[in-house]
Amino acid sequence: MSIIEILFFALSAFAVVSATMVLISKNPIHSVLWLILVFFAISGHYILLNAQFLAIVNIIVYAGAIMVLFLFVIMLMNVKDDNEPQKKMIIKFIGVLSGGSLLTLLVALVKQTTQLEGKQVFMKEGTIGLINPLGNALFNDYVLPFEISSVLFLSAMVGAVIIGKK
Amino acid sequence: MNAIIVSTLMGVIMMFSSWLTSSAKAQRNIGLGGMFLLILANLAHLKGWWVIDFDTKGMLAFNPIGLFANLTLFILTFIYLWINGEEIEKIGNHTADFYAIFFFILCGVSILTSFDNLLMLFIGIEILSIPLYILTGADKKNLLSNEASLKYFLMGSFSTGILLLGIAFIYGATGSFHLSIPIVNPKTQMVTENFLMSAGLILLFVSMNFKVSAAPFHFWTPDVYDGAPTVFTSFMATIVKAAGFIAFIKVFEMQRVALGYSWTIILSFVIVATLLIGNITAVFQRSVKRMLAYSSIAQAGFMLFAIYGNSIFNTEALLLYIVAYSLATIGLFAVLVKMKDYSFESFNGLAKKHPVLAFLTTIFLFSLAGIPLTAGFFAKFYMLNALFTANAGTWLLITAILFAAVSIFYYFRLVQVMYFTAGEPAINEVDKKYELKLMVVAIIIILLGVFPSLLFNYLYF
Amino acid sequence: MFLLLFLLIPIVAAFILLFIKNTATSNSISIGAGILTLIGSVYLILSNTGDYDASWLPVINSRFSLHLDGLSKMLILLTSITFPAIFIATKNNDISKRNIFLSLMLFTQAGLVGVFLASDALLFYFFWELALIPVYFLCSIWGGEKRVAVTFKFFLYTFIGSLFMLIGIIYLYSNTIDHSFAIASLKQVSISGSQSATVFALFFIAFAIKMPIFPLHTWQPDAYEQSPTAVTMVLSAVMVKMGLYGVIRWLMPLFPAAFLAHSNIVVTLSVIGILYASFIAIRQDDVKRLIAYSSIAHIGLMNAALFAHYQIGVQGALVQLFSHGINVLGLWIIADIIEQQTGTRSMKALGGLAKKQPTLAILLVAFSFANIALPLTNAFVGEFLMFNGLFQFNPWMAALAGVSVVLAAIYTLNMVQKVAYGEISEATNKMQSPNKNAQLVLIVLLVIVFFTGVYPQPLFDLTADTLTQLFVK
Amino acid sequence: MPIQYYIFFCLALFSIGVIGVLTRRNAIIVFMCIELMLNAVNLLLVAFSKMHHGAALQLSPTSTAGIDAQIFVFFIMVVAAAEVSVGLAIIVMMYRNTHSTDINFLNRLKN
Amino acid sequence: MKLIIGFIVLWPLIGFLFNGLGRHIWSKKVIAYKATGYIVASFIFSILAFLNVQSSGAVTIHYFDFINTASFKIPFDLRVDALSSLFLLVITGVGSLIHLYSTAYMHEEASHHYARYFAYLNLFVFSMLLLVLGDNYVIMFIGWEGVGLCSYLLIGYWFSNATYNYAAKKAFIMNRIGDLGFLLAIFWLIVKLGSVSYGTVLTAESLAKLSTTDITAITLLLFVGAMGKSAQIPLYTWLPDAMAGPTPVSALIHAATMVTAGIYMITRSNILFSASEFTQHIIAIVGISTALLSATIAIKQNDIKKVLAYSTVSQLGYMFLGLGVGAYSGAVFHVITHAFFKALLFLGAGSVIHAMHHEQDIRKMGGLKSKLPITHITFLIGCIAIAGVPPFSGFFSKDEILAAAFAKSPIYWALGVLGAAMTAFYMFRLYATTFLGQFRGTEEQAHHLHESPFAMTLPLILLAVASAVAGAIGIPELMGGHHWLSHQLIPIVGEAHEATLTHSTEWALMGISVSIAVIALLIAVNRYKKNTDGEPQTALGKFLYNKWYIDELYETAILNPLNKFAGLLKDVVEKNIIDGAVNGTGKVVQYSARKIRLLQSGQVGYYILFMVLSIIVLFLCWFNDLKILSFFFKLTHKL
Repeated sequence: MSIIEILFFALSAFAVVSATMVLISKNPIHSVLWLILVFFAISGHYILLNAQFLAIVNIIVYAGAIMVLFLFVIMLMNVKDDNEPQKKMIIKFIGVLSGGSLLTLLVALVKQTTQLEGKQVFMKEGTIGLINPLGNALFNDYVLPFEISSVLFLSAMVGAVIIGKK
Repeated sequence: MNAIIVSTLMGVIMMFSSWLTSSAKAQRNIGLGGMFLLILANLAHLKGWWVIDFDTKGMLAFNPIGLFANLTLFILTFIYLWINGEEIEKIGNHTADFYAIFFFILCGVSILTSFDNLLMLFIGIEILSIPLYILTGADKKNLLSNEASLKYFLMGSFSTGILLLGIAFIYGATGSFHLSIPIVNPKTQMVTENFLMSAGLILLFVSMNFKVSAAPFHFWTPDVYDGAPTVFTSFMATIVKAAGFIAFIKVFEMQRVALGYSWTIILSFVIVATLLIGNITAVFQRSVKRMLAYSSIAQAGFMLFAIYGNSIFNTEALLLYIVAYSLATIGLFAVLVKMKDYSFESFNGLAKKHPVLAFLTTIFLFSLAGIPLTAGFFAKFYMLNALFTANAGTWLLITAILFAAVSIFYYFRLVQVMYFTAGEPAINEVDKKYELKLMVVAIIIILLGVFPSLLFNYLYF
Repeated sequence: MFLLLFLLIPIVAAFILLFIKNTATSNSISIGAGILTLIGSVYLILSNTGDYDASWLPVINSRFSLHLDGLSKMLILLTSITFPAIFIATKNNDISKRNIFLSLMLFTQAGLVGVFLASDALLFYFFWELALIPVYFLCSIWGGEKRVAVTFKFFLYTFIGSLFMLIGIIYLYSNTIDHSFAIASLKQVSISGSQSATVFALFFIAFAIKMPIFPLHTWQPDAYEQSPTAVTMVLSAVMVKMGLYGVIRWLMPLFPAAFLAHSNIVVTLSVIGILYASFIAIRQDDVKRLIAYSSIAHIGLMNAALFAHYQIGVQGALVQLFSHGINVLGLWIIADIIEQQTGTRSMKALGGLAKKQPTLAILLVAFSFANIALPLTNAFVGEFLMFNGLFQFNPWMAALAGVSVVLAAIYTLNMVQKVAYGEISEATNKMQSPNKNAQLVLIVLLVIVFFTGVYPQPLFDLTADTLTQLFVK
Repeated sequence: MPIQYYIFFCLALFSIGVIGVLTRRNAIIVFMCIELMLNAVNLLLVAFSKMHHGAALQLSPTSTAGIDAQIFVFFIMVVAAAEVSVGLAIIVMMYRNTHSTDINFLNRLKN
Repeated sequence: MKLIIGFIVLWPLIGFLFNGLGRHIWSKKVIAYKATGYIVASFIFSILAFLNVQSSGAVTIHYFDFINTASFKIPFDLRVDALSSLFLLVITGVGSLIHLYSTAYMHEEASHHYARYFAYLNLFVFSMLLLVLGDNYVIMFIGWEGVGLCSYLLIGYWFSNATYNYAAKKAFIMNRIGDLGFLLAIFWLIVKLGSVSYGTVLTAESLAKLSTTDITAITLLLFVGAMGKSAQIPLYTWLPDAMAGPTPVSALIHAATMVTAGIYMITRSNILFSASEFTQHIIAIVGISTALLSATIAIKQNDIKKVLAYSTVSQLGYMFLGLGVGAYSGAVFHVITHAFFKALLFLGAGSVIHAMHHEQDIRKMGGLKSKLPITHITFLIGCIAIAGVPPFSGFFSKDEILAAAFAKSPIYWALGVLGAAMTAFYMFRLYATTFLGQFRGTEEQAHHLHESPFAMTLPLILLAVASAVAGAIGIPELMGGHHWLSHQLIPIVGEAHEATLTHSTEWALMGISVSIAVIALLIAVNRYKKNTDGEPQTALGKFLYNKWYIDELYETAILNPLNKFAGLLKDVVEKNIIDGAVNGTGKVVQYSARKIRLLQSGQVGYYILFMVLSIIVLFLCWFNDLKILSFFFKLTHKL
């Protein structure tokens, strides 16, 4: 059992656990914190996969920006853990059931996929995850989507203005 | 390329136009001018007069049909803005921003008509959706509007998640975001099945169905269409939906082969479900607006026929259907906007008070119902024909026409209310100019209803 | 080219009428248009005009092609007799927005003529619907108190039928070699037996609903009862003929095999329908419903004769298409006068017409006897031949259908007795001066009835070519 | 490390997200769960990219195959950011009017 | 010749048009003259035609093609031969007399009704002539239905009276039932022989083409037609009711001419009938039973016209007996003689009624002998003639039939004689109660009693003479005559064959029948000379008085059930089942609409749940596609 595998399983377990905590914790703020932990775990995976850039961006964007935003909003609404009413048990059950069955279905699929057998993920070596090649790719091949995503931001901005303005 | 660039620029200009002038009228005129420019630019690209040459590195691929789709959608948008200009201004004081958003959406549209890479599909869809969440919620003080936008947002982003999972699977199977034509095994005449690929495609299929509001992924449609400000509903139900369909057909006209036979089943399932839910539920609505929402679902069921086969004919059929359906819907919503409330009762005796308006409404309804002499008839006809060329089972056709018959129920209910029920219509004053605009739409519908080839002659340049 | 006139005259007149508020002028315009087409159709029969063909939808290769043969000529003549007759007879009925009413009627006329001329399947379907839609409005706006629901039922019923036909058309179209809707190339289509049976069924349902054939008939009595009589005249004099025309022009040539294969079922259905309708007619108290049911019986007989598919019977049906139109038109006009002047249609309330308005009573009796196919009236010729064909197909069927001859006598004479004879009822007493226009029309019709009854040869000669086309092996 | 492991792990995260969406009533939490789904996809994409990259390296040591997936992940983050900004704006607007973020509260529009 | 025959038919038609269209224009005088004149004209032409036949045999003349299609043709031909020329004479002759009679009898009618009456009468003669002259069954059928129409119109001539209308309707419908049989027979002929012309149908070779079943079926169907027209069991009940019409009408249509159409038709197609033993038996049985049944009924009737009506039915029965036993010429002979004396009797009755101010109940008459001498004498002659007392005409014709019947089977003969006896009885009961004894009517009736005008008495006298001497045309050999009539009819019916009987037997039969008849009439005369029978006491009496309750039987056994059935169809089947199914579909749609829309619960959670579930469903669909697919393909191939 190599160190990588240990790390992998540890991170995965950690991620899954904290993801579950996101669901089951009553207090929204706790959920947010748990989610941030999930993101850290995922970043860990990125590092394992030697996708350093993404790891950083994930920390910065998600854990740093997005989640903070969430926190702000939640706090601004000061949603207490008590004042969030719960769904009926049966609904929850059905939800879990269907989610689980979706999972099993997809897993079964993947298991049956002959093409994936013996495919290995190329851990910790490989340079594509570093900033330099990514930058090249982004500004050569992917410059168009890069530009166009600005449109997305513009519209989001306008939207935020429309919605947010009193 | 022209369309994308011009629309983006126009969007930006509109954003700032509220600094240049505060008069909504001026902003609207700028917007209309921009639309005109956009149409011209796209036409230039279509005819090859003047093309901004840009190496998209295989992100986009422009083909005549896509450009023609652009053209039609732009023209529809132009008509839409031309008719609903004043109404848009009545919602908040964001005219310029709304126009900006329209242009951004059109940018998304022109991406969706020409994407050649799943990344672009994803971005295009997002550019299309995110502004819509905003438009839906544009009527900030109105709880229904809020509710609609929140519902739309949650479900929309959920379907985005599904879409991404699908794309991930496809990537896992093929190692590229470029949708290549699946390799058919010459012996079995079938694609060697890759479950990962198929799963990805199905997930993609699901999210596309969500975008075009096909059952059983339609649930957002009635609520959102109902809650959103009526003007924007009309835009969502027509241009956006159409763009979704074009993307849909672009993805699957090649990839369906990868799914083998099961493709037929899955699609039939969706088609029947859509026709059933759309038509049956529309029968028993109190609000015309909601009825139209369901009818738009039903119409989507018909449009899905185009996905069934993969002949060039289908795309044409789809385009004709889009035009017919969008024109009629824009017209109907334009009438609806003028009503004080959207219940059927409010249309009582409209024929007495506004004969012309009632007559136009009747034409729109006939077109939706697919009565001959209106564009809707040929739209349906071409769709059925497309289904035949894809040699689908007769049972599917018969189901289709039975539901078409059901649709008569609710479309004619409105006609009956307008013509045969006495009463005072709850309608705001409608000026001649407005009626004239609608009449133009009606005339186009009739014209296409007698000579649908008018539209198609442009496809064979 | 000349054929286009029959479409253009009514349409143009209809458009003009939309802008004319004055009742008198709109009357004269409509009548003028009607007479014009009548003259035209007479000329059409005497001369031999060719077909008309123009490009329509190049994309799907559907052409605007009109084909003219004896049958079309006869039915166009019938149409062009019917409409002016109606316009003149119902001239003085008080109808709100008369100009709109008339223009819709003229649109219907155009649609009907189109149906009888079109030789391109898609065009046929087009006119088929075009004829239906104005009627929807006519009935729902100017009809009786249950009009909206009833008319909607009628519309939906026929519309579903025609949708089935549309499927059939597309089915054939997609199997044609040269991808065309022309009847000629549809004939070439080669599809398996079961398929052709399906398509046959698709077409037949449309026609059966239109005729109507038992058990698809329930829209008809209600529609006849509820719609304004002028429209009812169109419906039963000409419109039901669309179904039979469809059978002759499309069903017979396109699916010869399936046609014969199903003749047993269809004939049985028709005969059941004949008896069924006749029995119900016996118990009717409402004049209009009575005529409606009797018309179902007659149509059923024609359909049976067509599907029995013996030359003699088909010949009879061809003639009967015309004769039945004339007779039933006469009956409706009389029924209309009575309703207009007495304000009731219930036979219980009527009576003594012969005392109050002898002329009308005589006309009523005459048309009633034409309705029960008394010899030397036009209906006799047709029914005689049709029964003949049916008898060759299956004597028992003929015998069963023949019972309707007696039943027809029963209900028709019931009507005559209750309406015309007996003492003057107070409803009848309300009648004022006889309606001269209507009586003039009726007399003209009566002349046609007896002329074609005594000397039907012209009709035979007219439809000879159609018959030979149908039975050429 | 076999790819299946990654796939299963990501699918697990994804499904947890789905379950969250299905079971929670607080709009914000629901939205967070959606974000969780997106992250699962991200990780899956990266895993795939590394898989393909590894396969490509066998053939040519200089290949950059699989980089597009990482770019894609980058774009997903971009879009997610935009979505969050809009989404939170909408939720806030909602909260302004109803003083609640309970999605079960959204039932004026129905049937 | 073409013109002559054409005009025989055309004159009455012209008369019809003239009176029908000009009914408001002309004065009664003009109408009367014209109407009668046209018939007389056609009578004269008929004589010409008759003479022509005598001199140069039968002629068939083609006028135009009634129906001429690719598959077959029906020419409009008229044929004058021995048979039709005889009928021509009877129809036009009796017809013109009755027209003459009517001019006076109907004189109280308003002028346009007067015109209407004569128009109908002329139309009737027209159709009757068409029936007789037609050269094929279709034209016969045209006339056949035409006379039915006229009888309908004339029975319901006083249209404001509901019961009269009912009688008219009954007559027409019962005739229609018969006509249906006739029609089917025609179709059968067309199918088998491809033609309906006598020239081709009634020949040995076409007979050879037909199987026995064909012949039996055809003849039976034809006989059904005859039943309707000639009022045989079971379709006879209309005739007594038909007396609702004016008396001359009863005389012309319901005694002399129309009702004999059946006999004409069967005689005309005797070749077919002779070929089918079975049918002949049926005819004979039906004929004789009708004769007896109606005779018994006639005994107890008190309405003068009803008695005559039932006697007509009974006499028709005799004729059919004759046909059944193959004595065609005898039947025709009886038709002719019967035409004379029955017309005479009816007209006599008419003049009585006319004198009694439309009183028809014989119990209120009596002792009219002195008041109405001419009527009385002529009526008496009529009675004697019908009773079959030599040497009056009835004797010869009836006797010929009876002889033939005996030759066939003695039972027929015995029953026939019984019937003859009854005939004699009820006729003289009628005579006695009407003319003998003393007057039982009201005072003012008695006061107004007077002999009818000349226009009415003249026909009586002429007919009386005719019925007295008409027997001359058929005096059998054994009386030294040479039976002119049967020689006449040889071209139609072939050699008459009652030569099977020896002269002695014939004499014996004759003697028996005559004596029985005479006895019967004597009994009747002195029983009813003084008194009349009031309401019948005996059960049998009631039974007969109520006409064997046949009408009631039909009412309960046929009419009511049919009515109920129709009602069932109208109110249950149509409303609930068929239309119910149609509306049901609509209801189903609306119901499911109401249910399905609840799916749209408004809860995002549910929506997303549904989405997830349907994703799973899609995956499942796709997993085992092959199963589902095969199912769908089956479906597809079915359709």
